[in-house]
Amino acid sequence: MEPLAIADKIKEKFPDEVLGIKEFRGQVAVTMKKGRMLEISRYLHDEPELYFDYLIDVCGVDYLGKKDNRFEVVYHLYSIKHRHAIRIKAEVPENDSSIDSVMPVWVGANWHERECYDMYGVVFKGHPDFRRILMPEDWEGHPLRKDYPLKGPVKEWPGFLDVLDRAKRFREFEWHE
Amino acid sequence: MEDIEKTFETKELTVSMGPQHPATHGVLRLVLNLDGETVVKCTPYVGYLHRGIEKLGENRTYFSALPLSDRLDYIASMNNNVGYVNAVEKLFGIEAPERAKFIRTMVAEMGRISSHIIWLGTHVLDIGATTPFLYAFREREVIMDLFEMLCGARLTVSYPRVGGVRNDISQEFLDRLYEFVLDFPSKMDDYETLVTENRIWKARTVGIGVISAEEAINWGLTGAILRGSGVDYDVRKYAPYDAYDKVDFDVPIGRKGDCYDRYLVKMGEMRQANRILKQCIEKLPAGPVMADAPKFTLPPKDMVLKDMEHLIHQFILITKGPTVPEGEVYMGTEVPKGELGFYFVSDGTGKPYRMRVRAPSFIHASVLPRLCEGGLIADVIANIGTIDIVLGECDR
Amino acid sequence: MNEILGTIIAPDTVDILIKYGINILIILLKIAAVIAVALLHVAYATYWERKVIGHMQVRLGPIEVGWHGLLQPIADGVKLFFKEDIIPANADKPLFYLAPVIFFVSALTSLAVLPFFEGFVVANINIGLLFLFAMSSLGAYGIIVAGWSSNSKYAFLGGLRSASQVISYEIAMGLSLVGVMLMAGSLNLSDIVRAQHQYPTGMYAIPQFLGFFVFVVAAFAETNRLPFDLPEAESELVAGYFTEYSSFRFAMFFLGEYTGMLIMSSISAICFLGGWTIPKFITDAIPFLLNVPGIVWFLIKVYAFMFFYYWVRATLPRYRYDQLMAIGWKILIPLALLNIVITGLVKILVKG
Amino acid sequence: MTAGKFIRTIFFIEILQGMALTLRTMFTPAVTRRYPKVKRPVQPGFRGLHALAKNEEGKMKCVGCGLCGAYCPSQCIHIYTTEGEDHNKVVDRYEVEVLRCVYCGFCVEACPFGAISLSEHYEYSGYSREEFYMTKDMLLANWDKYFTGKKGERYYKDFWGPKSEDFHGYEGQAMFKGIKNEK
Repeated sequence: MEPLAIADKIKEKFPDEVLGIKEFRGQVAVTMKKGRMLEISRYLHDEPELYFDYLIDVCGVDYLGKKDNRFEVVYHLYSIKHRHAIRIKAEVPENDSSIDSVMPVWVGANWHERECYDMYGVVFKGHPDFRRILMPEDWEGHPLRKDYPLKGPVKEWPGFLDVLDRAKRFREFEWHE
Repeated sequence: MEDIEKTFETKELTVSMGPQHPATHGVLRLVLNLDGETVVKCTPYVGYLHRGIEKLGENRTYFSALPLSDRLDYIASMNNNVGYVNAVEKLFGIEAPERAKFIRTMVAEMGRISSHIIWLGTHVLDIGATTPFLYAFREREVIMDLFEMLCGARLTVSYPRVGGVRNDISQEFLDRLYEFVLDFPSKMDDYETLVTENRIWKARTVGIGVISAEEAINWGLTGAILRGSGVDYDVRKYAPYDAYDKVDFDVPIGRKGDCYDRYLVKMGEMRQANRILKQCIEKLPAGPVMADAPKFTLPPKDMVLKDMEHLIHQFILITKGPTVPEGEVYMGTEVPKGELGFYFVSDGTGKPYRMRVRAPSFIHASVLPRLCEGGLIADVIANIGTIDIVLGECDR
Repeated sequence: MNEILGTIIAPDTVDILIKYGINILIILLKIAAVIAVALLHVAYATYWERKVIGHMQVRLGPIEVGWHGLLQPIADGVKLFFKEDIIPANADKPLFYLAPVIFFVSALTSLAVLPFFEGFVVANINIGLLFLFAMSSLGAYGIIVAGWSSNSKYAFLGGLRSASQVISYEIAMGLSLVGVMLMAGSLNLSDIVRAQHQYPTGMYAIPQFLGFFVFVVAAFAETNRLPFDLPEAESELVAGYFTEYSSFRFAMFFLGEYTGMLIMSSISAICFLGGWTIPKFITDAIPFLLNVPGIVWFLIKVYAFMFFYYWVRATLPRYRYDQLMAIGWKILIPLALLNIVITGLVKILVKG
Repeated sequence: MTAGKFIRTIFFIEILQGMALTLRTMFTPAVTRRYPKVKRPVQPGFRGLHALAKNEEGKMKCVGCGLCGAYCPSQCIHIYTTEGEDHNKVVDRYEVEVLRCVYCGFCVEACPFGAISLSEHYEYSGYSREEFYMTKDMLLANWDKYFTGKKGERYYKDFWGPKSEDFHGYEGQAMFKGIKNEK
């Protein structure tokens, strides 16, 4: 199916959810409300004409100061059977930054969602193993947010201070007592 | 039996495998809960190599961010470069000239061979055979030398450019590459003699880490793992980029989805890559290697000081970056590990507003618990080897 | 001397004492010679292994220290003995000290019963073969204790693997040698060699091919060599039971392991390949070979077997733990039993 | 199991084939390069240690435009300029943090004058980080060290224009010409 036809089909099915459809370089993005994301993804996966069995990627984008809803969670979908692709974007406001996890539909979303949380602080409801993935568990802040400084926070991470401290102690350590 | 179980209390043994471990290929850490030798639970921990490449990319121009892609999958940096420039070209709406496309295809397949060779060597080394590892490095050395001849660096090449390639190839490079291409199948036969039919190898890999086709797709696996399960999905065939639609090649497919099938698929891919290389050399057309798109590519060096317009372009493109139309683009390319995708959101400036790297190793590492649980410790090693992850790409 | 001693104790006793004294002195000299020569061989076995495997893997192997790296084993030894001896903080220290000693001593003790050439054996005992089994089983204690006392999970797993592996393959190896015992009618190793010399083919490897096969496989497993090197499977368990060892304690494990290889090669040379003799039909054809000393033939056989060890290591991958056990119990032991039955039947039929 | 397969299994045919291969390899020459003794010649255009080019009069070519610093992906080039007599730009300091450099060669591409170049030198070591903070003088000294003589000149020339120098004709381009000893 042509990408625009797919977008129309989605709009037909969920007229209230679709906020906009945009085409650029032959790729179509459908912007959604975040509320019924799980339902939509189940539809996209199960509808035989669409059959998006392969979730390429889930990622977040931070539109700080550019859009009303600060975050967007972007899903790239592909159907290996029909060889067509679509991009679904769910808008997530900053004050209620939670969205349904699509793990019941695509297991592969597992680490992508964890990473999205790690990097942007978007919470995925219903994720079975929800914690940080790339950053240390006790890290403060979400590094890919636009207001996060490029060279890292001023405050050192406690884990690093701990390592420094231990290195200092071991320097004084006598190996043969 | 029950009495015995009541008398002796058994406990699971928790072993932290990695980040420093000979078989975890970098800094992957697996926490294994063992019941005897059986793995009950396997939890991967990643992020030890997290360098924030996405954040760095958002703070550099589209041109300057290219060397960052070298550092994703540092074993096949050429393929990452090709993926990166293809995505950026798609965003810019420009196209590389024919000759550059062929050269890119050529070097990408060289990168594929060199990456698969390392995969073969380390995978077999993990299973215990040391010799194929060194044979494999003998051939990799040839490719590394060729890369050096091509662009002056062996590992982090940064060779392709947005709109073409950095420099034209030399005749010596082409001749030596062709010699390598003619010679390589016999080297492949050597590896296969040592490994493919070996009963110990088969005992270690047949039926290990089985994943069905539906499940593999659902997990989002790509590359040899997906094809080993019998799914005919290859970005080079499905959405051809560069010159892949002009060369003739097959996509090897497995059947059972176990370690052995994945091994066979990768070996087949190496032979196919060799075939593509041969065709690329023979069909290589004449012509420019950089696109004629002055707004998006650096002007030719010798014109910069002669021509005012070129000088202005040089300054603007380097300091501010190109003026990119607003929009967003996802472009996937087939790298040795799977599908490497770049997703760019452009806000009209010379720097990407969002640069997302869809790294195959990241997804492949997430499937490890699914493959390992219920098996033995030795199977964990076989599985890590077969999914062929590079932590630089996984952690970004 | 006799007179002076004779005034203190009876002259007969003096004679006896001197006789025993000389005997003990000879034995001590033999022991010294065997240990010195064996350890030198072990050191150069490592050099040879690295060289052979290096060339099989299109590299050079050791080449920098001395002419073609000939002094490499000595440099390694010096390095190992001068390295810092690190003991993990939570290790069980007495056992940690003891483990390499057990392993090394049990390996060296086995050398006592090996006849290197006609008449040269430190202890010519009647149960030579049994003694060898006993000693190699004792070596397993060294491994288990090392794995346990290191207080490390990798070492512990390696120790456990090794214990079960050595015990299982001990049985297969013992059974594989029963055929030899039946044919030779003795457990004394020198007698086995002599009996072999009388036999038409001159080597038991030919009539006992089944036993020889089982023995070779079991020997690989006993010495923890590829394809059965699971206790120290590098990619799984880092270094297995000696992960935590360093310095000369590590060197003792290392030497013990290579001594074990030397012993296994010697047993195969003695029990299956005719020891210091060569088959009669060869010497009949080329009488000149009778002048070659027996030790040369013995060493040639031992080194051929060692080369086989290296060769296999350069070629094969590693088995998995459960597969290893399955091979031991389901293939090797039945094969060895079959061999015993066939050997016994043939012997009864031929004699009867 | 067919008979052939059975025979292969009990006689270890595939293992024997492998062992034959390793034995055969034992008698082929090793491919090892004994590195500190035998050095591999680097290919022309190798991206090694930085050098600042001098012109024929022995003066630094750099005019301090700062393009290299702006283009550098690892941002390891620092240039400080002041206004000299008759309003010329004077490069006071030109510094490269070599330990941060990723040797992508982008600075060479950015420079309109060919003032910065990467040499063939790749073995450098030192005891402190300061030794690898290359100042202007050190970079100019590198030029004298690695770019003098015929080889250096040719190397510089090859490397200077990594882009296609000539847009007008493609006669000299590398093409497949067939190979004599095709198997």
